[in-house]
Amino acid sequence: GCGGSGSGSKGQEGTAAAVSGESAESAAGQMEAASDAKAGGTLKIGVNTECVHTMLSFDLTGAGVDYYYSWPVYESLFKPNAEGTVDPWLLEDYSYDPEALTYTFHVRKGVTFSDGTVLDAEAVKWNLDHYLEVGAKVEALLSSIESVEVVDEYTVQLNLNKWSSILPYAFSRECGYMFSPDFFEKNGEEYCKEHPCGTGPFELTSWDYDVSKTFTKRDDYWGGDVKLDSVEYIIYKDALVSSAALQSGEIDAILALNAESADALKAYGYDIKTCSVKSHSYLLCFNSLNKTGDDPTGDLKVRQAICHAIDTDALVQAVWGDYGDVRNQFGVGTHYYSEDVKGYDYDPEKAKELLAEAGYPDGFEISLKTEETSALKNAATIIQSYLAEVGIKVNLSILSGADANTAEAGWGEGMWLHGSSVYVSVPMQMASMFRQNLTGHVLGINNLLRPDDVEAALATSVMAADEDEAVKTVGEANRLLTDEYCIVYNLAEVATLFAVNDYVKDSGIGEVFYSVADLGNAWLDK
Amino acid sequence: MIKYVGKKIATAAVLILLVSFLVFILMQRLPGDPATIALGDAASAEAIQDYRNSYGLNDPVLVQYWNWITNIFLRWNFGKSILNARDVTTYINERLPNTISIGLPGLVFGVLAGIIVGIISAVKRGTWIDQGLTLIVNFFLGAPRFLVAIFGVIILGLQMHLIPLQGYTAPWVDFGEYVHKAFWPVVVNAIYTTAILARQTRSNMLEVINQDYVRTARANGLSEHKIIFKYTLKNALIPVITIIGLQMRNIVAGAVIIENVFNIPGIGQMLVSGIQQRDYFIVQGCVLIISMVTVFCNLFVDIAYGFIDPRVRKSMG
Amino acid sequence: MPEKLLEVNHLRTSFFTAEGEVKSVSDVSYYVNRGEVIAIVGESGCGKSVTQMSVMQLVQTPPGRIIGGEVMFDGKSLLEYDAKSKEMRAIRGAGISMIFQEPMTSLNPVLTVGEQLSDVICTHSHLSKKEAWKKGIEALAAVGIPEPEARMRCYPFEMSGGMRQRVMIAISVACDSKLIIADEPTTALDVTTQAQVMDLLIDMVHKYNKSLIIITHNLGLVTRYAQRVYVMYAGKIVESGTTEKILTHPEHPYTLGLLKSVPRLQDDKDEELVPIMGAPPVLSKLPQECAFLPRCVYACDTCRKEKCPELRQVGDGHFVACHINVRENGTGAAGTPKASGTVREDAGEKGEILLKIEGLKMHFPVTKGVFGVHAGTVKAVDDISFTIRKGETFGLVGESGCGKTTTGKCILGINQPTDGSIYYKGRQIAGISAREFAPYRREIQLIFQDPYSSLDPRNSVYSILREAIICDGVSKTQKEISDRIHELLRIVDLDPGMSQRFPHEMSGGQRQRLGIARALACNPEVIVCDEPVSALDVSIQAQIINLFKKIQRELGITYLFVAHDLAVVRHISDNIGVMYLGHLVEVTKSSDLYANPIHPYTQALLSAVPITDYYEEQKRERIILQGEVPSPMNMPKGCPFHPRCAYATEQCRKEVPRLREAGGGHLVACHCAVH
Amino acid sequence: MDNDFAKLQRETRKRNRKQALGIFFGRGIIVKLCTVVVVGFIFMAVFADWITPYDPAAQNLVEKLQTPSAAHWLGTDFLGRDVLSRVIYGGRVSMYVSLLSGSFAAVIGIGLGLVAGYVTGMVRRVIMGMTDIILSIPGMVFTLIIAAIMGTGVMSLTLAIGIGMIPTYIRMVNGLVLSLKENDYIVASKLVGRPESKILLKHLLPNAFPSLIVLYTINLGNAIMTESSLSYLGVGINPPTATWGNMVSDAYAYLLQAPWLAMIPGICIIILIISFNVVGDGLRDALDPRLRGKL
Ligand SMILES: Nc1ncnc2c1ncn2[C@@H]1O[C@H](COP(=O)(O)OP(=O)(O)OP(=O)(O)O)[C@@H](O)[C@H]1O
Ligand SMILES: Nc1ncnc2c1ncn2[C@@H]1O[C@H](COP(=O)(O)OP(=O)(O)OP(=O)(O)O)[C@@H](O)[C@H]1O
Ligand SMILES: [Mg+2]
Ligand SMILES: [Mg+2]
Repeated sequence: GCGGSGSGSKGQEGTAAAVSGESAESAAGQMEAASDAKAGGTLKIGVNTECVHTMLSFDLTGAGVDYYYSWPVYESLFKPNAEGTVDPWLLEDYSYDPEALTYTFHVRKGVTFSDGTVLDAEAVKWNLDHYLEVGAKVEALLSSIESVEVVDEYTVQLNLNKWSSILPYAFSRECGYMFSPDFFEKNGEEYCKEHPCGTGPFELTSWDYDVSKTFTKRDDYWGGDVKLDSVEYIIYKDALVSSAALQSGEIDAILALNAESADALKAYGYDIKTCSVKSHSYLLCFNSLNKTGDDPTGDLKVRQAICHAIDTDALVQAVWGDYGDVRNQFGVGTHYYSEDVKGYDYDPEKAKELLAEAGYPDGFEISLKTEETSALKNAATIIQSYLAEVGIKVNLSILSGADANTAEAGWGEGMWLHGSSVYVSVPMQMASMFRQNLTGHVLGINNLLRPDDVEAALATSVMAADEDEAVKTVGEANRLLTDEYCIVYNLAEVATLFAVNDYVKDSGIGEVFYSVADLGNAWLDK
Repeated sequence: MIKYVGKKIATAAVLILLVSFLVFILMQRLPGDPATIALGDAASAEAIQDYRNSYGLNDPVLVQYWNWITNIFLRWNFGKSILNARDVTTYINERLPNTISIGLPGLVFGVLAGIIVGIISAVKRGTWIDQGLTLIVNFFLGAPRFLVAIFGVIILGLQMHLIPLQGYTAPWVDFGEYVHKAFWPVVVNAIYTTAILARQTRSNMLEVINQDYVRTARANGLSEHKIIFKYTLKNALIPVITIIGLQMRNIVAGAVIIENVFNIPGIGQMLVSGIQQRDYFIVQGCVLIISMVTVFCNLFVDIAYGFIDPRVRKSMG
Repeated sequence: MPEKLLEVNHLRTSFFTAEGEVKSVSDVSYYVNRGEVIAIVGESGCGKSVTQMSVMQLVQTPPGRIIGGEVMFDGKSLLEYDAKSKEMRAIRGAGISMIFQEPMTSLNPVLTVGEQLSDVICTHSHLSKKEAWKKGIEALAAVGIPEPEARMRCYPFEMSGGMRQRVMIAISVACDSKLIIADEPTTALDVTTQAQVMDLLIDMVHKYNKSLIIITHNLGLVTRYAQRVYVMYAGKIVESGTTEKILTHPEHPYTLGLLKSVPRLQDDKDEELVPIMGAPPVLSKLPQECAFLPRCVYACDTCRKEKCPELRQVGDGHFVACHINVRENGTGAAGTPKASGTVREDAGEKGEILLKIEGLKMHFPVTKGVFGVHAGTVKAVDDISFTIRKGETFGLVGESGCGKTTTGKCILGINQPTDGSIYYKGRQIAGISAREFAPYRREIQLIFQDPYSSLDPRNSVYSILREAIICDGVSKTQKEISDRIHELLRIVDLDPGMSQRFPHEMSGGQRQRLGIARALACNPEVIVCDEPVSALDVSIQAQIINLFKKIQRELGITYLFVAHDLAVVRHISDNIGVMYLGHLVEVTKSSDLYANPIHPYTQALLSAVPITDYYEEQKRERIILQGEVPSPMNMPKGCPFHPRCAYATEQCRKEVPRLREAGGGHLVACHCAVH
Repeated sequence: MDNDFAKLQRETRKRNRKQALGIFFGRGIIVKLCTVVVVGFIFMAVFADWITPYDPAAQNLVEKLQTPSAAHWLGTDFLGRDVLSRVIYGGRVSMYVSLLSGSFAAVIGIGLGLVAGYVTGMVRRVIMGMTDIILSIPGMVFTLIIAAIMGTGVMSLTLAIGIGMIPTYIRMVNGLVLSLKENDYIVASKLVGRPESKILLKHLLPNAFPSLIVLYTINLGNAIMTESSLSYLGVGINPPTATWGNMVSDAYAYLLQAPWLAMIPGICIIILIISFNVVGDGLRDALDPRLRGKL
């Protein structure tokens, strides 16, 4: 459960509008370009787990795998693009007014749900209202929404109680998935949990728990002819078996590979796709608040020493190979990147000095907990080994499933190696983690320092009137978090890995962002 | 006989009840909160409380147990999965047959192969055939199951294209397909049983083969074939049956690994993820149903005893 | 057709084991004529069974191997066939059949009698399954099994030992073999059943003109049934000849010793038996010289110098392998057959009453099989009373399963009696708690029926005795214990060098003596001796009986001596009680009982005992009991003996007779006996 | 004379010990080999600190996944750690886990089994009832649950595995006691007034020994297997502690690139389990005085 989180930021009117227009055209252009596409066939996709929850969009928890399963059925109001911003998707376009605290959405015409009903303003309002009532992420993302209003048949207006620029980003994920209200009212919630009814190119026709799901194409898809007859998701618990299955042609693509399998497949000549927007970030979190007063990580010098002691380059190379990027702040590779953040270079001598200064010339013992995935486990083992070199003895706990969850929620000492899925918006992500007075199971809620200047910087970035200010304040927040307070240490940003066979064309898998693909256009060249 | 069976069933029922209680208590002792897992990191405290209430997780433990167990025995309702709200009953109904359809042939073939190997090495005792078989048997006693499984997949499946890599089709859906897909999982499952039974059969055969009554049979000029299969094997099998009974509970133990490797939607897979995800009702339900199967199988074994050993049959009346 | 059906020449068989080559059979020659009954006798372990197994090529290989020799059967040379060959299989069963030592274990417990019988018949004929089954029924009928059709469907465990032995005979008769080898056919059976079975076997042999080889250590059987006898010692035939010759004019010192060891019914109580001294040879370390030399009382220089003697003829068909002529020059050394011990006057009225048993009852509820269904009650002991005085021996005899052991166990407090009382030194000890019993624990000891099972296989002689020595709770030093062990071993004539041996490393006789030593270790006043000699061969049996007597003389111990062999009991007891199905049917002085048995059962018992005196045996008239011993679970109404009693009257069928005085302290429980 | 007697005792005792050794090693080359393996592995485990060429946790991220070479006899793993050193240290932990859990289960299980075999009434019913209950839950699942409750340290895993094995001991010992206590030699011991507790220890236990030693060695193997399966299912021992089980399951992901990584500890497991079993059978025979040459 390393769901991402987010909260307010500010989008700029001009940019958003421009982007939206462009993308609507390019979507149409793409469809025409694929004229030599062959129709028919079944795309078989290997995944490693069953849906974490049900397939009812309101219930989705934000686990990566839930998004993969949503590809064929759900579309959201906005869609991430390669630049790291979002375009309208089920909307024709939208506008907003920070002064009046409103967003106006113009719903795309001609979109139907798989039960044949039409997506109109009423449907959007119903969905948003419903989400505001039951959705898991209401607090974190949508708390600024006061009410949703139908203006006309295809226009919806959101009234806010305070300004938030992140709403388009929020609606680019499960919060923005549209579910057929008629279908829901008619069949009830219980039924809908296993029978999604979205606007996507396919509809779920069979669900064999823990084995496979089959999605069959819709003839009335708003985006044009769907080439594939169907898409089948097959679950492989064992990574080796799924690689073997790809090689033998039993499946056409594997989603969310681990780095080891990716390496092996690469060696056999398979193309490993990584999205242009990275999807996971890995953070080493310190118990910087040090409530009990006996955790050495309460000392800034200790935290800095630890950061200096780790050779991040080598670590990232060893754990993720070419699929991971070293990073020292949030938003590397976007326009939020700040030169001012120095980060920590690998310098064990300095680490030792700092430790000595902090009063630990002989090091100390500390715990490091993380979740049971091969990447986190390897990374933690490597950290342990580096810290041993400066005299810090790390006791590792690798926790699985519920243990990890509970441990993270109740994390109270030492360090935590955190893997988090990324939201497209950098300010949204940072604000969701480091602002004061957060509730719920937000990262290190009881353990991380939440200094006032960080709070101020993040608040400003969310309220910022223009992009420059946002960039500046995000940069400042990053500097404070990393250099000044060393609350967390950014290790790496990693793409989700996809292995897709050559003959799978235009699938969009692994192209832009892990939560979206373009299965309506996909076709098989065999 | 009826009295005996009745008594046995009553004991079994009490046993199952006690098992259910033990499992329930064990699950309570597990650290971790299902609500957190179900709702994700970002869930608010209230949401979690609501969730817990809706599943009755905040009731006193004994009340929870009472609700659970009465639901099962009165309505055959095992509750709902905490994670995805599916009926555990449906789950079990879907999956138990799958596990059995892999585990049972595994057990049967394992037993047959084990007995045959045991006979061969007993009859050829001291020769290189015996030594070779003993070595192989010991090898499989020591080889981690998942390694054996995956080596088969890679060598037989990926490289030689003899078996499919994974997957499962129920025999009642398409028998040919089932045979094709279940072959290797069944073999892997059977190997361990084979090894244990071969050891047991060999030593029992050796014990029996020197008995006076075998010598009598030989002295009366009966053929070697008859001596081994009629005058030795039946006697040697009696202690082996106990082992078979004990192996029943391991059908599922094997399933935990095998189902993981071969993507077989069985009860073992469900159990492991259930334990890891703290899906109380899934785990409790699965363990209970498995225990029921085990207890039932042992009942069956007891009766099977009677068919092989007339001394027991007589006393059952 | 040659006269000799089976002729074995220079047969040699060895076992190649870790301790070396065990020469079980070294150069044995013998023959059997058609229609003849011969016997092979010899001490336990001398190679009797292996010889016969070699003939049938049933020796376990490895470790055994037939090294040489020739076996001619009906004109065929058997050793030329492979052990697993078709020819050999055809001989087995059809040509030669074998009845094995233990009927309990020689039948397959999970197959019905009918299956086993018809399997054999099918193998040796061209009959169909159905016909074979029919023939099986006839065979069972022929050996006198009632309701043969029903019995065909029975499993061996549902039959008594005697019936099982009959089934074995039926099998060998059914396959129509020319020669039957009966390997100790009756050791496991009690005297009356033994007599029944042997008579039947001989009948069959005569009726179908078969030949028979009886292997036994019971010389009484030989006397009664065999025409010729071979005496084996240490893998060799040491003497052979007609039964009369061997039994009346033995030439070999071993044969002589064997005969002297046998207790006789006529002997007086205090007559010492003369056992063969020393231990049987170890077959893996046979000396060059005569193997009997170390135990031979006649041994002279020739024996020590010369190689092992060959068989030489000493009379008409009488051969012996001995350098010396025992009859002429061997009278010297241990001489007279009956060296009499100290004769004591009748102990009868002397000492005070030590044990008094009154109305003792022991009923076992029987639960069947593994499932514990109540199936009835075994009245193992049903209302018996007797008294034993200090320093006296009370003998308890009776068929197997009549409740002798159970009586003993009640006295020892191992079983809690259902009813009745046991007074020890005037105090009631029946049914008291373990704690109350504790003070008497040491004083009453038991010698177990089966010495082997009563010795922990993982304890050495030393620790077994040590456990008994420290039992009285008085602390002793290591040296005191060690001294006492040494002394005990000396008393029972065991070599102190054996103190670190384990039970399995000792011979049956040695184990039995160890059991006695353990019983003595606590300085008991009473010892319950439960068939202490039933499992032994005659010479060892003699040693032990002498030992008992010696200990009683020296230490004044009181015995309750349980056995089913009357000759043995007679040799040791002052008073004897005869039990039948949990009832005491006759109690009297030992001399009186043998001279004047009153109860029909006692009479039958006495007459069933085969005796070694050749001429006497020929003259003897025997009472053969009809029918099987009833199961103690459903006892017949009235007198328990009436279904087998020739004199049974209407009264016997209704009324249980009580013990009544029949003159001179002679008690009998019989309605008819008094007249 | 008494001196002689004492001397004789000593000498024959010595002879008995010698014979036991003779029987053990007289069983053929395989027993000798397996003894060497067990002793060798134990030696390796005890002296791991001296004989390993590298620190088992020392990483060299540049030199990862190397094939065997002069510097690294068995190559390096995915974090550049020396496989040979890890195999040696892994053996230490694996054997520690297996010996400790096996012994723990043996001590508790045998104790409870003896009690349940000797007493009647409530105590017996409770013990055997618990045993039946646990024995009707699949062993692996029970251990998995216990492991999940106890957490993932070496110690708690050892305990979890041990607890899972207890019922098998109870069952076996109880059965043995019930049949052994019918033996005459137990009665004989009672007749000379031995207290029950002494009889349990001096007669029942030694006679139950052959079956127990076989069960014990089987369980040693089972413990190693269980540990490895638990690692595969993600409930194993935490890094950097190497065990053969978690080495196999960690290397599992690299099976296609570096099969030897999984094979080496895998083969160690197999060899050790075979050796345990063979040595167990040998011990069983050697400790049985009945096999020491017949008279
Ligand atoms: N399988 C075997 N391995 C080694 N030695 C054996 C084997 N079978 C028999 N012997 C030895 O051969 C010798 C003769 O045994 P055999 O059974 O013929 O004795 P026996 O005269 O029939 O004695 P008993 O009266 O006790 O039946 C014995 O010393 C015995 O120890
Ligand atoms: N514990 C018991 N439970 C049930 N039946 C028993 C028990 N002990 C003895 N019996 C039965 O009591 C009867 C008498 O047995 P007991 O052992 O006293 O006979 P025995 O005269 O010593 O015979 P043997 O000469 O064969 O030793 C037998 O039928 C036996 O089966
Ligand atoms: Mg014999
Ligand atoms: Mg008896």
